[in-house]
Amino acid sequence: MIEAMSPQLILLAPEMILFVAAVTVAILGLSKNHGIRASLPFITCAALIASIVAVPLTWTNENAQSANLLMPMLGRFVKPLLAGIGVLLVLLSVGSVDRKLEESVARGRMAFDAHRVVRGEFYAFFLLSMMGAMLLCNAQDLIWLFLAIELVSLPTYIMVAIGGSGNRNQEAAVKYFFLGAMSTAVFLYGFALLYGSTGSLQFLEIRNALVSQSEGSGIDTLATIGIILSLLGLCFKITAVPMQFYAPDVYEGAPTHVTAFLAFVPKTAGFTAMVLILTCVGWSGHTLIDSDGIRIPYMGLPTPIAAILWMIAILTMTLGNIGALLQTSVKRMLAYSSIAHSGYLILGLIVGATDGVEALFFYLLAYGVMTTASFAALAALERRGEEINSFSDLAGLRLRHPAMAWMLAISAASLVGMPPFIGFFGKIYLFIAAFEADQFGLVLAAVLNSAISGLYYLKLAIVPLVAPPSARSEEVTSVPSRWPFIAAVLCGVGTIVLPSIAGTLVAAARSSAQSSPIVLTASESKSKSDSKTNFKGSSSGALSAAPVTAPQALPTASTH
Amino acid sequence: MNQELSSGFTIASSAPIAVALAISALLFVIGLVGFLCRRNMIIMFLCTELMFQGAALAMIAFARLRMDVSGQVFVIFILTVAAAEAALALGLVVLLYRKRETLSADAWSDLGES
Amino acid sequence: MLLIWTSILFPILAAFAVAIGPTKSAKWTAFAGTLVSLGALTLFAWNFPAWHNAEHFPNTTGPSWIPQAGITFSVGFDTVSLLLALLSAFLMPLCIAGSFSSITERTKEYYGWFLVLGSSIILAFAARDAILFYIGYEFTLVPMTLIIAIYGGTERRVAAIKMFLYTFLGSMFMLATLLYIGWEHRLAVGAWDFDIDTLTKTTIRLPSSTQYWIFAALMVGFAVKVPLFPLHTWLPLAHDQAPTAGSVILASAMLKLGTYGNYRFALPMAPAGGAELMSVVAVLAIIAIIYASLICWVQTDAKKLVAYSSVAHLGLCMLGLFALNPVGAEGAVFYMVNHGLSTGALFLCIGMFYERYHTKDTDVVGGLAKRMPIWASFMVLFTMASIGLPGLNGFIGEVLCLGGTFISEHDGQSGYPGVLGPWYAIVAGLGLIFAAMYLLILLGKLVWGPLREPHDDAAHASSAVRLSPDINFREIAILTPLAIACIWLGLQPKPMLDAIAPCAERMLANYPKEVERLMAQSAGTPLASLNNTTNESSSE
Amino acid sequence: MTQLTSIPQAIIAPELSWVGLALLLPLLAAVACALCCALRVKGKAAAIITILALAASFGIIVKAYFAYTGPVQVPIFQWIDFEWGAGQFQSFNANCALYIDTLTLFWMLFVTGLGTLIAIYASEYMEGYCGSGYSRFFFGICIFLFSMSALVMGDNLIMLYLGWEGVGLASYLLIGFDYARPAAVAAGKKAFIMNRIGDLGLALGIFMLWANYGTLQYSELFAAMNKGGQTSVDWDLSVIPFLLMLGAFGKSAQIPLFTWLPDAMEGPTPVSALIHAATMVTAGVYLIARMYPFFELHPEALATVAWVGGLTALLAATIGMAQYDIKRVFAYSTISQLGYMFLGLGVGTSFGACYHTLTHAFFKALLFLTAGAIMHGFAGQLDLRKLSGLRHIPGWRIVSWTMLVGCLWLSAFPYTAAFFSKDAILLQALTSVRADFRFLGWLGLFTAALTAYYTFRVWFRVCAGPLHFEPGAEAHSESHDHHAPSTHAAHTTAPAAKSDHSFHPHAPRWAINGVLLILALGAVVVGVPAYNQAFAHKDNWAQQMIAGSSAMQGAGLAEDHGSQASVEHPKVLGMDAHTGLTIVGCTASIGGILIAWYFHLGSRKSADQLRAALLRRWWIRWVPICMENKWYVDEIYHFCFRLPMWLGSQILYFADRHFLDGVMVDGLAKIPIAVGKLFRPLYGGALQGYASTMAGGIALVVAWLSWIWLRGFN
Repeated sequence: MIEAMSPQLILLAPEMILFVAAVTVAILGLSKNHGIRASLPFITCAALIASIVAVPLTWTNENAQSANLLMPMLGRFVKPLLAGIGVLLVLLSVGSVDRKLEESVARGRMAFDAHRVVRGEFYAFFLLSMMGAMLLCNAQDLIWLFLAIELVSLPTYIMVAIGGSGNRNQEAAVKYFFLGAMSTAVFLYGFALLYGSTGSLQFLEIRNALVSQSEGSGIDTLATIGIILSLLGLCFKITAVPMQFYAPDVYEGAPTHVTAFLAFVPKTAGFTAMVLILTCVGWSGHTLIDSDGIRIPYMGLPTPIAAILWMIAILTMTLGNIGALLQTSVKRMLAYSSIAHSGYLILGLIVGATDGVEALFFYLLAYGVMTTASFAALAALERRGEEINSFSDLAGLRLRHPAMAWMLAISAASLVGMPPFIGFFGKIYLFIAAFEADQFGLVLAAVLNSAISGLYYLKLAIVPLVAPPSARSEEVTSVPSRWPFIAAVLCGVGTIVLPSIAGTLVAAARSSAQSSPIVLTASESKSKSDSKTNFKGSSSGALSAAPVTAPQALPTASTH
Repeated sequence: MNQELSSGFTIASSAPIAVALAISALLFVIGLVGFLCRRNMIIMFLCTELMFQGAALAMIAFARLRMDVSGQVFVIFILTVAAAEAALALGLVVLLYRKRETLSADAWSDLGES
Repeated sequence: MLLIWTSILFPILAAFAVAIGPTKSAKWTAFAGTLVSLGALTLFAWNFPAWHNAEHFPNTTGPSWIPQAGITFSVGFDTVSLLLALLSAFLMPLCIAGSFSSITERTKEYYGWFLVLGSSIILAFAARDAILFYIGYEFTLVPMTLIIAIYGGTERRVAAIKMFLYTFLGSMFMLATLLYIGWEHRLAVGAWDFDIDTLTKTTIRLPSSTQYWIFAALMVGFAVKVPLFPLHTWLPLAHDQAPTAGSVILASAMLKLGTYGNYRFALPMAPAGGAELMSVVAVLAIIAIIYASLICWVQTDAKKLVAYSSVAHLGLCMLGLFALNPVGAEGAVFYMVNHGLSTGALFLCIGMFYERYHTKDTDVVGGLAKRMPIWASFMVLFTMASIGLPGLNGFIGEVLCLGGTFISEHDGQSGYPGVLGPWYAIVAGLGLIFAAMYLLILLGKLVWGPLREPHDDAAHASSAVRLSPDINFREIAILTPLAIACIWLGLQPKPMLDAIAPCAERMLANYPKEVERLMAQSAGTPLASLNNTTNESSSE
Repeated sequence: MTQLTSIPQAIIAPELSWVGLALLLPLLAAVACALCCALRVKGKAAAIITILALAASFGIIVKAYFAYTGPVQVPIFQWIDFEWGAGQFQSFNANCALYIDTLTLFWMLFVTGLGTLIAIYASEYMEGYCGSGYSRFFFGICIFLFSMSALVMGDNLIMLYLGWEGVGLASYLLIGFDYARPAAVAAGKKAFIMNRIGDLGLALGIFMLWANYGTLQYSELFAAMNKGGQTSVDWDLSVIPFLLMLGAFGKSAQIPLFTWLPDAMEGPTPVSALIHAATMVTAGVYLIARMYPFFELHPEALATVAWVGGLTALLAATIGMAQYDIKRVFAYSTISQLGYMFLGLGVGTSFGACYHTLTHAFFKALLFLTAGAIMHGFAGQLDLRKLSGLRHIPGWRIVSWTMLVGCLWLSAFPYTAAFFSKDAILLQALTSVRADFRFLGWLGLFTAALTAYYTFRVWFRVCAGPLHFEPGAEAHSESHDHHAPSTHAAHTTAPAAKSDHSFHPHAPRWAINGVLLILALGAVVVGVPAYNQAFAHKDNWAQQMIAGSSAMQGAGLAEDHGSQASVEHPKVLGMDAHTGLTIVGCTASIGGILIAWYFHLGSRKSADQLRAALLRRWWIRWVPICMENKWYVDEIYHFCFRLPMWLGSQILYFADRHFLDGVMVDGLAKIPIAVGKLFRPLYGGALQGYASTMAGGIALVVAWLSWIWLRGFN
């Protein structure tokens, strides 16, 4: 049955699994039986693991070829990454969704009332949002991109609202929702302008149109504004400078396991979307095969887009790091740190082509593991039923919860870029990519910023390990369920062990970063109408000519 | 009316598309300004809807210009997503109203750095 | 190759064993761990083939770690790095034995972190891949910060945080430069490769302006670790607050990472830039000598005094390195080893009397010769060693460093013209007088003179472990190997000097040409004649 | 440049390595003493070991003297030895090897000889410390002798430097022997630091030599000089003699760096006798004698040496006249006699200087040991106002008469050995071609008179005159823990009581008396070569010894002058040089003695009256005051060097802590936080606040884009 389905559909197998799981989880959430309700997170995990397994099975080369995607191997790396971290994020949330209701039902104080139970919906939305992020990788056109992004963000608004108890969640939800809606409108408008100037919604056609424009007198202004607006809209997702103000409040307000989710999944989705859009515009590293088969180097991002991205990167890094210095609340500080890390990641975007994107994905992997480690350590602890928030709660944590204290220290060390941990290798590889594109200024800024980040990450490491226990930290107890503890330990071990397989991870990231070569047939500049027809033929032909999956040798030394 | 679109897009020559674009930009800006100024959360949501419509109008204008149906398909999807968001927004607003008995967005500002 | 990896990884295994094992046996497992690591290294050194040539052994590149970035697991020693690794491996068991009585709570963590520190230091010395060196170099910070922050003195946390951030900023500069060098190599050859020798070969060919910046940035990165003059303020605080064993390892092994970094990276990789900047950096080294010696003179706290003295001593060591001739370079490397031995021993002695009197202030406690004669004799020996009394190890390092600076004039006939000159050596020589002054004042207060003991004997009695008034057998067993090493190196430096000689000459291979070019530039002779010499540079 | 008579070339003679034993034995003895100290040996084992070792090394040196054929280089083991190129300037070798020539033997003879004698003396003198410091003392003595022999016998300048610092360490350890007394510790520290300043001069001189000649071995250096020493004009060659001079003056306590020697008297007397009178302080003279040819590198070098020597002699003599402590007087007299030796070297007669060193070593050691005996017997009493008429006490006659012999020799009484050695120096000075040397000669004569005066001031005060004495401080303090009660009369009397019957000074036993007699005999014997030359007209043994070595170049000068003298018969006061000088010398010393007899034996109260009279007259008041306060040299050093440096380092320490660390480092860390506070209000918490900032950001970007578009357009 699988061969019958067209290649595009086969590639969507993981999403299908998640969707089915979402529906089942939503329904099971209403069952009276406590056991089933308790098992919901594990069903979600099972679905995610199934989707991880599905990817290598379905995402074979031929499918990728025939799927006519802009970045054929993108999903092969991003989807398992999302699902893998997703499993850890689910483990974080075990036992904390609907906790008060479940406890009162368990103690018999309240009869089970299907209307009030939220856990089922929470995990359903979790899976839906994850599905949205995965869909993004298969995007072929702007509509698909828009729908996937909305599918990622809408469930998150709800998860923030229903994830925990207390009015701080609602405030975070309202802020997140409204600002999210505004940013959606912005990038929608961007898409509209882009469509206007290039005349098509298909990525490949947009790319060809933009490339032919750039061959001529450069990308016209409408397209530039369109791209910039869509990038700014997506900056909301990745908490980059103009749009990052919501992050501290939402990360602090939302329950810790939801914050962990927000810190990773929307960010990955945002970056994947930006990669897709910028691939349309075309980086310097793209392989251009003109009519008689000669590779000509493409001169890269038009200056206004590159300049704005450059500004966004510098400002995000600096504001993120500087903002974090003043915080007394741990979650707020981690929010700023995730802003800072987005700044480093934009570096990968600017470098572009295969090196930048590859470094971006590898750093995303590293970032995902270490941020989830720190949030997991926080999620595994609580003080009088509420979440850990201020540093004084963590003072002298080593005495009562040594494992969690060490996990915090390890994640802090990895976040700051201390060598043996994965964070260091992420940063190193990012800097190497930046050097490939002669971005010395950016590397210097990143180096300076990670030195500044040392100030607050050291506080995060030293306070639990060395500071004497304070009155508040005496009352810190571990969360009833031990799964967050296991997730934290898993992430901690991950940051230490992953570097040993860094080589294979980088290779996987490299293959996913390949974008299909731009083919400029002689007839390209002729009228728009007939380009659509011969385009199909030529592109598929060209594709077979330059087998995408062959691990490409490093791009020829770009002109320096 | 199928003008050849030279690579350089000149606004002046094709009046109707310019008018449509101007209106959509206007819509977008009005939505944005309304979103910033009005305190009431429902009005704020309506303003975001307005911004969506602005984008949709621009999309339709370009579809018309390009004689390409995919623009309109996109608009349909925009509407559906706007509807989804409306449902979600109102659910959220009701939840907030029950908590704070007010619809003003300023009630919700105790997070953040004083 | 296996022996190297055992000496690096075994302490980490021992650290796990300590973490898992019972508290009581923690110290002995740690001790055994360090002994095994030392044994592996000495076995490796025993049949080390490259004692008399400048080659690395084993010079095969190891398994690749991140092939795309050219980072490999290649380890190998040349004589200089082997000597320094042996020094740190030699001091590790002594430190652990030294802290048996001083560390009473959280002992498992302490020994665990100590073992990790030891292994990362040896990794830094053994690394032949720039990034692997950086990993070893950088990771020493984490255990050191924790050791100081947990087991240190009163304001230990401030000292630990300052040390971490200061060194972290410095090493970040260094990382950026290493990557830039890798990038220049990538431009020249086409692929990323971080092997130190290949990087050196490409950086030599770079234009002198780029080399200028590379040298400056590397120098800043390493100057923080070797505390050169303006960047040294973290060291006295760290030493003052660190536990005894911590400050021994900090003084004798970690500071050597900075000087070794200069020896391995800054000097050989940027000869053109180096030649220009050499006089500036030498002036800094001299200021360090005079400045730190003067400050030592007014110190009352014994540990701070020895800390500032190591700033002065390493200033002289760096001066020897900047003399750009074999005498200076060999003297500098010899000085690194000696400084590790004598200053490490001094810290151990101070630690021993601190354990008994719980104060480091020489105004309060003094005249211990009466109470602790054996300790006093060791103290006198090690002070004389660090003053540089002939017959002990300090002297030879000092003589060679000063001698090197002396003959490193432009028109020196030693075949290695340099940028310094007799006046640099004369001013640095003043440091010798001050060295005698402040160390003797320390000796005069601590050892000689009437017996002064802190009157609050309660502190004396309360120390958990009742220590005999004079140093007991364990402490003597710690100090005797150091004393023997000091005397042996003082009387028989020849084998070590011969071992260092080829490496020093190889490191300085490009400098004579660069200095002549610099002189020609400054003298305004047309560069054309010299240009052809630079591009067909000597490729080893 | 006077034509250099070539210095005989040393031949490598490994078979003479048994001479190395003279170097090795003291080291082994030192290790043995250290073991005794560690094992807390109670008895006098350490003394016996040391005496045997020193006697054996003396025997070896004597055997070497008889087996001596010519200058010999004996390699023992390779110490610092490496080269990086073939060229002359491309190697640095300083191996542990010996350079034996007549100068070395001349020096080693009296060093080991005196060392043995003084070790015997010390074995009894230090009985009091038997339990607690005895072996540590002899450890110091052995270290000293090892370093001294390394210094003298060393084959290259680095071995000399090793010995140089070694003797500095030994003097530091021995001065600060009684470490309970802070004064002793401070004196030890002062000695070491002053020496260290001198050592810096020496070290720089050595480096200069190495930089210019490429080698540090005497044989090669002299070979270079034989080929015609370059007295080039460029500064780094001509500065070498001055640097070596600085080292010599530091060690031999000359003008700039002499204040440490009087304070070094805090150490036990055998130390003062051996180290600070006979052997260590002569190291400076040895250095200049050994490196004599290099002092030709600068025309004025030798003149400076002469001037410094002459002025020091005068200064020290003036201070010596006004001291009341016997050991201080002898310390200043040592400085003054050393001044003479440097004068001799400066004016060109290295033979005169070396011979005077020999004679001085004997009689000064004798004087110190007698002072030590007095101090030992009278419980630490050394003030010459409180001791009188010692020779009348039974058992003290040997001490008094040997002291008389010492004083006669010191004041250069006619036809004593010292008279001839001082005469050789003054003859050379008075008959020299240069006017300033002649002036220095007359200055030396005047100082000789002063010397005679203050020497016999001590003798007449202490030994002659009515019998009266007061015990020193140690008798009345409770028995020192390190002074075994047995040696002192236990009964205590009020310190002020003048009655002498209550305190019986215990006379020195055979060890001290025996050594004193031998030394007195030695002082006489040492004069024999001079008597041969003066009366039997055979040439002087010492002159031959010096002539056969690198100091030869100096001796050559003497003959030239001698020959010139015979040609022009330079007149001294109109008479022939030799006779003239003898007459003047006799008048000076006898005159000094008579004046001392009048003031300190004839009418003692007239001395006090004279002093009071001088103090009354304002224009002469400063003379006695300055003399008694040692011309305030210590205070000057304190204010010119020590105080400003101490203040400077306090300021530096403050700056390091607060400016460099506080402002720079912490300030740097505070910048990001300050900037962070700047952006803080943006995160106020209001939803619309965030929305407006975001919208502002977007508007900014779009505005910038359209601005570019417009600019691009027109």
